[in-house]
Amino acid sequence: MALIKHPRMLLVIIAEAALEKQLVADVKRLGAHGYTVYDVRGEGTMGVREGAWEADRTIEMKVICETAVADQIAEHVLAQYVPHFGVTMFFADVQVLRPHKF
Amino acid sequence: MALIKHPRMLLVIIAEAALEKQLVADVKRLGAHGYTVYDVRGEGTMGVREGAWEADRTIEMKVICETAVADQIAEHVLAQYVPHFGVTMFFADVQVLRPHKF
Amino acid sequence: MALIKHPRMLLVIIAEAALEKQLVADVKRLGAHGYTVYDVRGEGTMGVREGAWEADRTIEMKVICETAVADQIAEHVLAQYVPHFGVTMFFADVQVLRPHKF
Amino acid sequence: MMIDVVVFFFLLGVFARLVRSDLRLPEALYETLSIYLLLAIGLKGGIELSKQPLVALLPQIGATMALGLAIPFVLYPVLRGLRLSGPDAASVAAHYGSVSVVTFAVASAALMREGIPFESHASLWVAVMEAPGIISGILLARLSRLREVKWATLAHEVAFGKSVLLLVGGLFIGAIAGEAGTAPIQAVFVEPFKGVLALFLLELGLVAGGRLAEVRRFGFVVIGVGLVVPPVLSLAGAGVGLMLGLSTGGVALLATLAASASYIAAPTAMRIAVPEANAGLSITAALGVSFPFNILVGIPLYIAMAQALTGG
Amino acid sequence: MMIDVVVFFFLLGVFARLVRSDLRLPEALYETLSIYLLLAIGLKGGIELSKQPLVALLPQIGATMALGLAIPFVLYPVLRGLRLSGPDAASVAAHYGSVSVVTFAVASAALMREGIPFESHASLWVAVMEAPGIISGILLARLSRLREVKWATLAHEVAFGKSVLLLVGGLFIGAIAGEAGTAPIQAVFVEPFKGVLALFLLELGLVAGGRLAEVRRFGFVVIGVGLVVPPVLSLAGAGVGLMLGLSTGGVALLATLAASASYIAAPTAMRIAVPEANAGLSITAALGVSFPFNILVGIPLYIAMAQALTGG
Amino acid sequence: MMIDVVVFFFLLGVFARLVRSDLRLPEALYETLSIYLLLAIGLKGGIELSKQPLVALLPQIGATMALGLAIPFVLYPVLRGLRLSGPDAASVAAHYGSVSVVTFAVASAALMREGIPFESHASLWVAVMEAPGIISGILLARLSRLREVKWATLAHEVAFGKSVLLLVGGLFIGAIAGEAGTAPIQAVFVEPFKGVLALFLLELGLVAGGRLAEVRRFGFVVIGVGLVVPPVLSLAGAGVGLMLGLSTGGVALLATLAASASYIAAPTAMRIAVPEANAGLSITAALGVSFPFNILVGIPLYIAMAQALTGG
Ligand SMILES: Nc1ncnc2c1ncn2[C@@H]1O[C@H](COP(=O)(O)O)[C@@H](O)[C@H]1O
Ligand SMILES: Nc1ncnc2c1ncn2[C@@H]1O[C@H](COP(=O)(O)O)[C@@H](O)[C@H]1O
Ligand SMILES: Nc1ncnc2c1ncn2[C@@H]1O[C@H](COP(=O)(O)O)[C@@H](O)[C@H]1O
Ligand code: NA
Ligand code: NA
Ligand code: NA
Repeated sequence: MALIKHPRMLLVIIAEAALEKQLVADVKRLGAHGYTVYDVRGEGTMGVREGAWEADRTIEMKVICETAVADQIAEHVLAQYVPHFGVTMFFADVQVLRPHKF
Repeated sequence: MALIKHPRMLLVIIAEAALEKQLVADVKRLGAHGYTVYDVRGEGTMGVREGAWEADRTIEMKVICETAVADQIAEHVLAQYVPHFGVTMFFADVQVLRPHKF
Repeated sequence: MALIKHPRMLLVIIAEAALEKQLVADVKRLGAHGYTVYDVRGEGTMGVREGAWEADRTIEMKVICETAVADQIAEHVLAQYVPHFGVTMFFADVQVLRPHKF
Repeated sequence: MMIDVVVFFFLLGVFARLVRSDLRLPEALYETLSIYLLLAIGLKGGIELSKQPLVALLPQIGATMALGLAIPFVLYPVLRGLRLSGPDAASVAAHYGSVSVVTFAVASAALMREGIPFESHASLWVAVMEAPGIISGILLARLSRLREVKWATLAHEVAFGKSVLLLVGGLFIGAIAGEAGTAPIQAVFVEPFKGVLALFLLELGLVAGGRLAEVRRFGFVVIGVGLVVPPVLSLAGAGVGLMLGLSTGGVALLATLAASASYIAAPTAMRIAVPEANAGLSITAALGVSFPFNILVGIPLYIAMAQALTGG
Repeated sequence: MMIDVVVFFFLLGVFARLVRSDLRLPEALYETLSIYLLLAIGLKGGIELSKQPLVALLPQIGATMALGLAIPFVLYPVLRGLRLSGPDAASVAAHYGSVSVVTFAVASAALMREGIPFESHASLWVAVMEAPGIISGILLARLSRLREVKWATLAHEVAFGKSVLLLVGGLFIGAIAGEAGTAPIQAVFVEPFKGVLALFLLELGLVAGGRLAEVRRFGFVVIGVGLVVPPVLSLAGAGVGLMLGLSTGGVALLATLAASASYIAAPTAMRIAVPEANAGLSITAALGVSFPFNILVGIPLYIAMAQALTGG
Repeated sequence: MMIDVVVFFFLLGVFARLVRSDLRLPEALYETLSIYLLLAIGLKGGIELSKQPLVALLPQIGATMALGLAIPFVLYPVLRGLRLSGPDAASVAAHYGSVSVVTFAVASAALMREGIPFESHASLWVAVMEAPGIISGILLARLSRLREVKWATLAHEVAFGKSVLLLVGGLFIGAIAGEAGTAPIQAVFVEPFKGVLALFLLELGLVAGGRLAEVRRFGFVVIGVGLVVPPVLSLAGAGVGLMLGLSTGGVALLATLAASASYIAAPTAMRIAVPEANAGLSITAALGVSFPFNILVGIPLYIAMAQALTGG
């Protein structure tokens, strides 16, 4: 019954769908072993985004990785995309069972 | 490399899709600066909800905000919707980089 | 204003869509009172999964429950599905307001 | 062939659910089909409206609207007598006060197949009868609770809700553009209509099949209400049809509309307006019992009744 | 024009993938198209069934079913000989034991274009041949592992899985409603068939194009299997067709069905039933190699062979 | 009937937004409709191309391409003069340099309804004019910033982006398969065209209606640009049409293409290539102001102008 849990960082990036391709390339380049994406809608400082059509779509990306990797990705996103794109990011502490995987 | 992370609360509300419009108005009125919504399916005490048609759809809403705001939203949802609607809520501690944004 | 929050475990399982039916049966059998599912896309050690067609779809399942239940589900998934299927799992500590519900 | 082919698609859907098949229609398809059907029905009625003076139709508009408004007030006390709570009774009453667009479409198809003529502007009645029953239902729920009603919001939700908007929008476009103006879009909105209806019935069969388990849960009340209310209401519909001097087919259609229960507009509206009502109860009666009853048994019955009543 | 226009849509899809275009079809569209094709093919066969006594078709049903059941047992030892693991060999064998509905549709279109007649109930064979190969494949996987098989669950999954259910459901509806009964829905289920097939081939081109990278990864085995197995199996199919005394077109279709590999029902079923098998291997052979081979090269070949064999 | 019926669907969509209806079209439907329209327009042009020697069309290809390339260079300084930032001016210029496929379709429908003939291969111009304006716009943005341009990536994005790929893919398929080869898919890609266009306009009405609030936010600039730019550019388009010796309808179509602003390809491309530009500004001008202006007022105007200029 003794599951050993290992701490990892969950980085969540909510961003304009136009960035998906670049974000995927970025997180892989910066050391993440995987990512999960899905389509969302919402509202923030850049206004309502309903996702009814191409340029209005928003995605949410989850990356589970080491804190250092998460930090690097976040820094890159902050520098590269936040100035001109609608982007929301947050970190959460999570635990995983297979540490080598993340 | 020193990213400064600021604690915030993530409030997640899983609810019947009929509530989406009202929840959006509520979270904005109660002080959230943004929200993210997407369509889910699932099961709980109110039975299976597959989302195959209008009245059977479920949404999940994420709000990142200060703890006080999250508490107020949660209290409102608890009082207003929980008695008659299928609603699941939970809080998680997260960290953000741009504290003014949330 | 004194909302009492109770700690619970959030277990997130990202897996091939072919497993959805079995995972639903599993989590209910192992003691979860509910679950939430949605469709995602992503990449991991098993390669890119874009969800363009049936066998390429991925789902994400969220279960909020007691730690013991989460552990049991995780152990079952680890033993039963991880050897042959693309599966990612993580745990996060969350708080709920209605402890009897989860 | 007694049964219309589209009904078989409904049965296929129910069957798939009963044998626990993994067959599902994507939600986007469900939405697309219902948008299509509402627009197409509206357009069809509008094209016919373009051919006749609207003023001559005012009595029909008034009478069908009154019928929709009245039904819940008649049903409510009966349902209360069956020990339904106030909100539940009001919600069920609202579902039957409103109408089912698909049941209407199946009935028109049956009439056309059997060569029984009916008023070409019949879909105007559908558009008119969608909302009133819902309004009455909400009113009943509020009266029984002495809660304040946000009438402005409510009127807005009902008048500009997706289904009324599409039906009325289609009516307007059809009425303004007329037969000639709509000719280029008939390859989409007219010819495929029945095929699309078949697909939608497949989906409704899947949904209705899923509700059969609920029928057991809610027990006799739901079965009783779902089976008895439609034929009774069909009498009221037929009566109004006779009063208006409608054709045989018209009487049958109005009987069908009265007998049919909404499962698109009503559930959504009632969920917000009367949240205390058990949504499963109404939808199970409307979609799990009355809808199959109407398309399998009711429609032939209402047509026979209309023939008997009009001597047609 | 040698090549059917629908094949160009497949090539456009492959091209889009190779040049890394951002073209994607929404998943709901993919599901909708496949539901449509299965229903439409079933209906078509059913309408023809309504015109002839079912009993006369029993030999065909028996023989095609036996063919589907037999194919995996023949392929399995060969694939094992190619050093595929037990589960992998069983899974690949199951894919080729089952059939590809779209390959069938492309072959029928080719026959129609070339004016070669074939049995009007041919889609009955598709419905019959969908499941048996999958069952044999699972059986082989289990025998090689001495693991217990949940036959009840398995039979259920296969018989009521979405593709068999839609094909057989369409067959039933077509057979009961007949030509006249289905007339009003033909504007949806008959006339647009080839156009919808074109869209589906665009999507399959996108998917197959995405698998070309995998072809390189799996190497020679996948290419060899994907190119050699179809023509060999087509001989078996043609043989059964001759034995049954089918028309030239019928022999060509049965050759095509035998040669085709499933990429809808089989991958889903095998993923659950034989999880140890590498899903990428089977699908790459079936969809990345054999499917393009069949629609580009195989079908003309099988037609020529059928003509030679039947002297037609 | 002056106004084409499809325009009413646009107005219905705008109305629904203005009254805050809950009407939404599923995103999968939006994507499906735009894939369909692009493919169908391409196919139509391709079928016509199959009937004539391509070489004779080279002057038209060259001239329309040059027109698309030139427009942003003319607009940019004017927009800068209106106090738009460099990136904003470049982005708006790119939107007007490219074209709107739906505006083109509405204009062709209007010509057909009024019986004014035009070049049957006109959709070739659409395919040719989609990309150049975007490239010029990006070039302008980079020149004004001295930032390095990744031309390889950019060329790839534009040439193999979904809309150009579908248009050109359709052109190729139509040109290769020809009238006879595409006959079996015309029930999907030809007859339903206008009905599908109507549905797409309903969706665009919803989107454009949602941008009306933005019009107020951006104020006079957006209204001025959105209303003045199209008629001015239509002159340039008509001029090129005259130079090429096109028919009356051809001149009207080229005027319309020049006057129209892209809201599918351009926003996506500019968002990535010129992220500093305010995406809301361009799309509001293009879709919130110029698109409704063109389909309601502009197209009749451009047709009248073409008739005056060609004496047709
Ligand atoms: N406080 C918030 N909580 C949750 N989601 C948010 C929040 N703020 C923004 N978002 C999401 O992030 C997207 C981009 O945010 P923004 O850049 O603020 O417009 C929005 O469209 C929302 O989906
Ligand atoms: N324990 C749980 N874990 C995750 N999601 C849940 C849980 N319980 C309920 N849900 C979700 O919340 C929705 C409403 O819950 P309920 O009110 O319990 O029916 C369900 O349809 C599920 O999507
Ligand atoms: N590090 C990660 N972060 C987020 N999601 C992941 C990660 N690794 C894998 N996934 C998701 O889990 C699915 C299965 O993972 P895998 O078994 O590694 O192929 C992938 O398709 C992704 O959607
Ligand atoms: Na009714
Ligand atoms: Na086969
Ligand atoms: Na232009």
